[in-house]
Amino acid sequence: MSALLWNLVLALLWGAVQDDMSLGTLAIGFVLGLVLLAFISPQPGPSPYARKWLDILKLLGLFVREVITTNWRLALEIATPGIKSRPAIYAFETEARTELEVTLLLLIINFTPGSLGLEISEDGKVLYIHNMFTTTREAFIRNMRENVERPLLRVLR
Amino acid sequence: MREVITAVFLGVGALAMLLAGLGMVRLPDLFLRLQATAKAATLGVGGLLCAAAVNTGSLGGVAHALLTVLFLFAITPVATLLIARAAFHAGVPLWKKTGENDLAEKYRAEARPPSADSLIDGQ
Amino acid sequence: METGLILAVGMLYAAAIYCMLRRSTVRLSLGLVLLGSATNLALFTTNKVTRSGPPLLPKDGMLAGPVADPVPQAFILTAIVINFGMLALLLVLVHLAERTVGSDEMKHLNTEVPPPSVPHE
Amino acid sequence: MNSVVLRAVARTMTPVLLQLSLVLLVRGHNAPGGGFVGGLMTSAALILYLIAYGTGTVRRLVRVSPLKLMAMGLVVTLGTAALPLVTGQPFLRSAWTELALPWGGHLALGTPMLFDVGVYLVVVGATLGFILALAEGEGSEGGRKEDL
Amino acid sequence: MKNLLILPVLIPLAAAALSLLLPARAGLRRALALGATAALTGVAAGLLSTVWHQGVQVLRVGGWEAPVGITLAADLLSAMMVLLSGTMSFLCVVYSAGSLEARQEAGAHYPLVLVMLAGVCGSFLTADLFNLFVWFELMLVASFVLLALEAERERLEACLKYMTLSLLGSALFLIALALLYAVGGSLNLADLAQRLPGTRQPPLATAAAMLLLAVFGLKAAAFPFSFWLPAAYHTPPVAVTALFSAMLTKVGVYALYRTFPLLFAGDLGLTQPVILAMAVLSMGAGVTGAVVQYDVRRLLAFEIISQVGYLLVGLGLSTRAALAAAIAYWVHYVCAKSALFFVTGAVERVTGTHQLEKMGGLSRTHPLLGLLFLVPALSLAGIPPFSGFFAKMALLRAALRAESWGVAAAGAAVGLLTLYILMKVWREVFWKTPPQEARGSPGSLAVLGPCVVLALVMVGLGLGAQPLFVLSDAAAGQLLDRDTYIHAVLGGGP
Amino acid sequence: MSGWFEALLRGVLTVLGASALLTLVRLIIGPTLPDRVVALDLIALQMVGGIAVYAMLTHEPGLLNVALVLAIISSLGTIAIARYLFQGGKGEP
Amino acid sequence: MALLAILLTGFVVAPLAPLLVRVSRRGASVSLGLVPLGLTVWLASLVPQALSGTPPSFHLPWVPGLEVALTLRADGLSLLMALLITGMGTLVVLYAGAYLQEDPRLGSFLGWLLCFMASMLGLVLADNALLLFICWELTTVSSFFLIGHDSHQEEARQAAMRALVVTALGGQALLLGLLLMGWVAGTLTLSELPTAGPALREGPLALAIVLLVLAGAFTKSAQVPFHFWLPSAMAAPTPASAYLHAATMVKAGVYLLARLSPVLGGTPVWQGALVSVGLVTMVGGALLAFAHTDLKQILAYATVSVLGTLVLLLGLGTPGAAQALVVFLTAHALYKGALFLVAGAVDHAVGTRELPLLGGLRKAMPFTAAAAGLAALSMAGLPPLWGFIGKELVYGAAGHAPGGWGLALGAAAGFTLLVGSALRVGLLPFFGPRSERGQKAHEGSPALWGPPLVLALGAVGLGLVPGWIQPLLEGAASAIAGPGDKPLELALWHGLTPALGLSAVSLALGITAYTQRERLRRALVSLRLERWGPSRLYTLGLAGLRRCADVLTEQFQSGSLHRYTFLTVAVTAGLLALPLLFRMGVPEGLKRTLHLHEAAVLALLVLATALAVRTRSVLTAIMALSVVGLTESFVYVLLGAPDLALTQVVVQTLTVILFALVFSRFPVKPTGGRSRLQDAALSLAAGGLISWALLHASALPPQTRLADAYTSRSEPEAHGRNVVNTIIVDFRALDTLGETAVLATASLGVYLLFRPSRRRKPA
Ligand code: NA
Ligand code: NA
Repeated sequence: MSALLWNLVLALLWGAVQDDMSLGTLAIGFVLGLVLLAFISPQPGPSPYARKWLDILKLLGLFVREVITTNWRLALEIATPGIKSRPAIYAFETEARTELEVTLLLLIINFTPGSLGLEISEDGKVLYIHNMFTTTREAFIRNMRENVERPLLRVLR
Repeated sequence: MREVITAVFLGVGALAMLLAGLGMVRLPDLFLRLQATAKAATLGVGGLLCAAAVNTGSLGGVAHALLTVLFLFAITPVATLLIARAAFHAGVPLWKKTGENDLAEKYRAEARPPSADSLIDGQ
Repeated sequence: METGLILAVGMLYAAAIYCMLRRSTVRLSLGLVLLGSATNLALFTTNKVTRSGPPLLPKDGMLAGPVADPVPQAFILTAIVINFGMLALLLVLVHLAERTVGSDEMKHLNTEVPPPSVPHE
Repeated sequence: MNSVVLRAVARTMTPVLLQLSLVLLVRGHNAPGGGFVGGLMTSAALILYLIAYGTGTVRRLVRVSPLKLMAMGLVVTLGTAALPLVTGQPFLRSAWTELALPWGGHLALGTPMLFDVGVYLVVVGATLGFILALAEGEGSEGGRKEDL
Repeated sequence: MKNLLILPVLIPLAAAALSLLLPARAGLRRALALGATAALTGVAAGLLSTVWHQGVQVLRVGGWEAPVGITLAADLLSAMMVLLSGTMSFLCVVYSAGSLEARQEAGAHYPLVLVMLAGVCGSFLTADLFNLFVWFELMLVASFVLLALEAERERLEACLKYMTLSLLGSALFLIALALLYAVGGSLNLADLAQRLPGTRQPPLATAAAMLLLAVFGLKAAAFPFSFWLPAAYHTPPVAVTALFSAMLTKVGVYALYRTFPLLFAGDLGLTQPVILAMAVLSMGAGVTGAVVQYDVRRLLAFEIISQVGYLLVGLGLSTRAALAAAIAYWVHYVCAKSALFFVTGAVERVTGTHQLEKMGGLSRTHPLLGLLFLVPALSLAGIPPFSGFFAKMALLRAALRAESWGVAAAGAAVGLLTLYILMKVWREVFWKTPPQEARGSPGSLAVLGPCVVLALVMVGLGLGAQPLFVLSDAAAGQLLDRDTYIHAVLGGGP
Repeated sequence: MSGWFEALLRGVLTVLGASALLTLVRLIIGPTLPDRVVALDLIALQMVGGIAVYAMLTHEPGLLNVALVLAIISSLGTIAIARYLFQGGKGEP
Repeated sequence: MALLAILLTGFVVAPLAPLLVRVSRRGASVSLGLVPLGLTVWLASLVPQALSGTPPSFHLPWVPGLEVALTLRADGLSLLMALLITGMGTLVVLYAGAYLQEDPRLGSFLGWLLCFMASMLGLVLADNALLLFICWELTTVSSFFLIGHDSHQEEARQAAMRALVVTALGGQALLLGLLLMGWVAGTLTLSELPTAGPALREGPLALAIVLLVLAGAFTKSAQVPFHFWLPSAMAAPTPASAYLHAATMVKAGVYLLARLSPVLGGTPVWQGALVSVGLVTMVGGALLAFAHTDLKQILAYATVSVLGTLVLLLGLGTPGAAQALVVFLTAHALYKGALFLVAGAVDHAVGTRELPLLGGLRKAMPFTAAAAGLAALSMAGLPPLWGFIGKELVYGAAGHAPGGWGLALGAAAGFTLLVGSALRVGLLPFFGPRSERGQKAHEGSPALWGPPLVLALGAVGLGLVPGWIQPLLEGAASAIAGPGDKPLELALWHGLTPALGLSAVSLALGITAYTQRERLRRALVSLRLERWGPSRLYTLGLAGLRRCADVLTEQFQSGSLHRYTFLTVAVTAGLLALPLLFRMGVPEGLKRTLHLHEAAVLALLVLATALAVRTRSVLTAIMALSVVGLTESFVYVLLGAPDLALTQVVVQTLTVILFALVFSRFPVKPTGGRSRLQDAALSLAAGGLISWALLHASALPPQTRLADAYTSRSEPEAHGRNVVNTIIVDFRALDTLGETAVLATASLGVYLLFRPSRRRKPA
């Protein structure tokens, strides 16, 4: 977290010395700071801070891919006659533990087109997910696990 | 240039919104329609707001647009959970072609709250 | 827009009055909400400056073009808030009335009985 | 256990909303906003909290009872309004001062802003009063726990 | 000291806010209310004297000139009404102290009364129509709560009905304001008065006048708009009812008096006959309704409608004599009606009921109560030498001289019926052999004191009627002298 | 502002309007209350989008503020409805 | 000044009466009796001056703006009446002290009696018409309390109400009449009115004035058809009856007519009304007296008859008639007062006033019997009593009038019947066998038999020595009809005149009527006059009023909020339609451009509203309302009002939350659809009218004066760029102040109504 703060301070410094606090200037400052912080590391390879950013980028990538494909399918579904999808509701045992993790997981799941969290069990371990374009239960759970849950938890932990 | 980027965002947003509207009419059950709004609308509003953010270019504009998207992102799932749960309790039927339903198992054990009857609202 | 809006306002009034005439406290409160909306819009249509920008002055210098009349806006702002307060009060009354007589129908609450015809000179 | 999500969202979003409401209050004199909307937004933020955590928590959070908040607001508006009477000025006459900011520029401060703060307090107190009264009424009747 | 004009609003409002901030103790709230109403009465007396000596007084709130800012203006009528409200509210507070339970006193009764008072005084003093709307609403909301306070079934019913019609009235009020703003470009009374005559669309102004007539008629409980009143007035404690009768309906009448001579004086032909018709219908409908009432408070409530009719006669005729008579009638009537409510309250405390059938024999057991009832009752019926006689006679005289024979005849006939009704009450309450033994006591000095004071006022205004008529005549003169008011409100800088 | 861009903005507004009317159809036909709530939520979002577009059309970035508040508040309304109206004051959600 | 003192004394002493009674029951009436006695003496001392041509007068302004003044004037007529009032008053007060000795409310009775006396004095001494009216109304009020003295009896209460309603009805008419007179004549001073006589008699309002004044006088003086209140007023204690209903109050009407004779008299309407009504009343009253057996009832009807005679005399309007009037008036006061007091004494002694139950009391009650006999002879018009002189003058006046002897014959018919009544009242209780009820009867205290005896002896004395009162009577008569062409001749013997012949005949016939009294009575009773009489009319009138009130209440105050709302809207719409539909055409210059997205917004608004109205489910309606609210705020965005949009959207959502909170708690049944069509029609009409008005408003040229002022001054003077905000927190901050108070009060109300203690209240 402190690294992020440093990054922000660097961005502000960048803007302040140029006497230009506009959004573009600050953004450039932030990216430069990020690059700096990514390389200032005692260990070899990318710093933990940079790794975090990479994880986030990866998550985003997966996410965007998912958004595009399923939205496309959704669009086709709505725009063409007849409904071809066969929805189902699956219980999904999550590995997320903390409140924040569960919440964020759910947010991500919901933002993923085609799947929608409908309920969480009382102990918070099982998510019930409505899925629009499923083939099998196994395929769905695998997809959730690998393309949504793991990348998210990697970012968070 | 800025107008072109804006136009792209606008196009995506408008299309998503239109789809959401169509979906509301066309999709056969509540949960599918929930899907449509939760995604298409978020995408649509996101697109339109991003267009506005790009178009104005001011910090305030961007902040407003981002804040709005962020908030919607955070709050919509919560609403979805509450509505879905209420719908189940009320016995809102699923589309007949829906496949497996794990939630039905869960709810079978629970008693349906009596007050929920009033929710079924045949006009 | 203006003309269409005015016609819509008339329709809103009709709807509001119709709701208020429905003999149910709940409908009555719905009617009052509609009445508030209708009235606000009616105030809004009074002066013929429409589709102009908001009455916000730019940071430096004067206005570029015409702006909407701020006066009805100030009135409506006041009216909205007052209406909201009244509505909250009304809802509580409706609720208490329902609690007391077990119905939202006005007639069940009625205690204004016809006067007794006592033969007095 | 949906409340997990609700609470998490409420906890993160309420401060944002409160901040936003203050923005609306402060800049109302120059941009859309002002005491009313600011106050209403504050109440909205607290309602989100209420939905997630129940009325008791909101009461604890606000500390002052809505009724007192309202009365305080009234006293502020009335006081601001009556202040000019002391100097024989007309009621509600506004007074302005320009405050030079250390980083340059200046900030106009005036009694209308204080007046708006009074309005803000009244609105927060009043709307919160409505909601709390009704929500607590609901809680006590169904005999259910206050928190979700 | 122009700021004198804001004090009648500020004092009660500040006292209300303070009593909510301070601990909820009966004594504290009572003291605050007593102090505030007494101070208000003093201020009002000062205001009246200032207006009498120096003419129309004006306060440009915030220092903004009309019509940019809101202007408060006090002519004789406003000042008289403020003084009357102050006095009545003081007496009502005293009466409350004697008749309410400590629980009620420690509750919101006093703050609500004060808020209502602020709304009433604001309505009397403002020279801006939208501001009038705001004060109306303030007064209304306080009265709604006062009416519903204990949430018993009857009170809920009464409040729901009152509230529905009132809120309908508020909506109509705003439509009227919208039309007036469209026609005149302002809602300042003086500014509008100046601009309306030259407007391009006079019928639209007349439409606004008609709406205002309905709105103010609704507040005033003039006949076809009076339904809420008998439904509402018999449920709350007497202290509240008396206050309502002294203020609520009167504000409606005042608004008519304020606006019509000023704004629609040239409009003619249409509003005047409508007002007269309303006046006569109110007189008749109210008194006829009262004939069959056996709930004493409901009976008095019906009576209010007919008395409002008398007040409207002045406006309907709009001659100086008629206006003066109506204003004098107004003062008399507020005192008489409040006194009647107070006394019936004491009677209810004795008999434990407000049903006429269940009362009786009080002239033998409580002769003082009898006397205290008789004075306002006879006064209200226009029996000499009490205040009501001169007021009613002046009104009839003005009606005759305006050659409104029907109005004069109606006035006389309704006077007769009023006498019949009130003496019916007398017969039932004070003469009839009581069907059940009355055990209660009429109450302390705080209950009887206001009755005595008002009885003395009525005798005083009868035997010494001249000053009241001089004052009313001057007030009527000011009402008809539009230019002075317009000039005072618009003229000059702050 | 170029002509095509303004035309596009108006077109988008019209699309949003059409979409909102479609959504209103769902609100009207229901058949269940949750269906209607979902439709209402969507209409609010369409208006948020509409405001954003209108802000561009009129060069009033200040309107984005309204869009933000509308988005926040309408979601809050949906939650409150779901929470209070559906639960009927009973049971734990 | 003396006059003022005389007037005020009674009013000042009256409230002291209850206190005095509390001090000493026996002494009170004696000491109070000194007051009228003293006034009598005082008044008597004014007689010379009164007759001198410049009568004593007094003037004090009271309410100049209304022409009300304390103007007093004591001419002959006034003084004669005043002396009657105080003289009778003295005796009645003394009598009442004894008569009501056991009554716990003697004090209040004496108080009202004195109050009445003072009012009556004021009435006759007033020279200002409105002062006269004030006293007139005061007599009405005090008589109400005197009649209703025995308030535990339903009969007394009803009688009091009757008298009040009838006389107050006349009072209202009189007031209107007097006000009209004052307007036409330009003065309300009675002594100045005759100069305006022509204007009053011939102006366009003459008829109205005469009819209104007559209505007042006829009700007060119990003329047919208003006479019925008088017999029922016999429920009053006898002293009150003697005083009010024989000697004084009922004469007020006659006095008024006499007073106004010089002003309004002489016109055909006046004469015709007075003569005809007087004649009918005279004969009718005398006839009805025979139908009754209760002493007081007989006397009451006989009084009605005499009042008719007096009115008839006024109608004749000649100086001779006026002379007859004053003589006959005094005669009647003396004998009728005496007879009433006798009736009271008998009642007091025997416990009944029913003739069949009375008889043979002359030995047990010799003084009373003597008083009764003398008074009855005076009433029967036998010489040498005062009544005889009066009657002769009446015949004479009638004979000399334009109507001629027809009138005299009519009068004779009346007198004939009166003779019969006089004999019944004066003889029957005292002669014949002693009745069972009267076995233990004995003479009461001197205060019970003294006053009637004094009055009866007065009748004898005046008859024998009429000279000393002649100047006063002449003065009184000339105040009515001007100085006569021949002086008043008060003698027992005028020679063999036609009048004497008539007297003899009527006496003979009267005695016959007396002997045939039972047959006559039965005949009258079998006619069942009360079924058709005005008394019945009065009852029917009240019932009609009640019925009318019932219907009105059912129709308008039915308790149905639906009806209240419906009527309110309908009336308002009607009012609005007057200018809108009849004075305005189609608005011109409306803006008709409508973009597609705007059309969509309006469609949304309209459809959502329609849904809110149409749906049977309240929850759906709430959803629809939300859409309406959202659309509204979008309209604000479109039309340049972001502040409104913000506020509306937040308020709208909070409203929905409130609805959700409230309606989550009770199931709402779909409501029934009574009178849908009617309601829909009204709603559409109202909405249409409002639209119509707004369309016209929007067609007007824009008003930019205020808007320009605010936009140009907002930043430099109010230091804000958001003009709406500067308006609400600075330019028009007072609105905002009030508005926050509204919100706070509403919230306080919600809190109060919903606090925990209230919530747990069982249903
Ligand atoms: Na604002
Ligand atoms: Na100011």
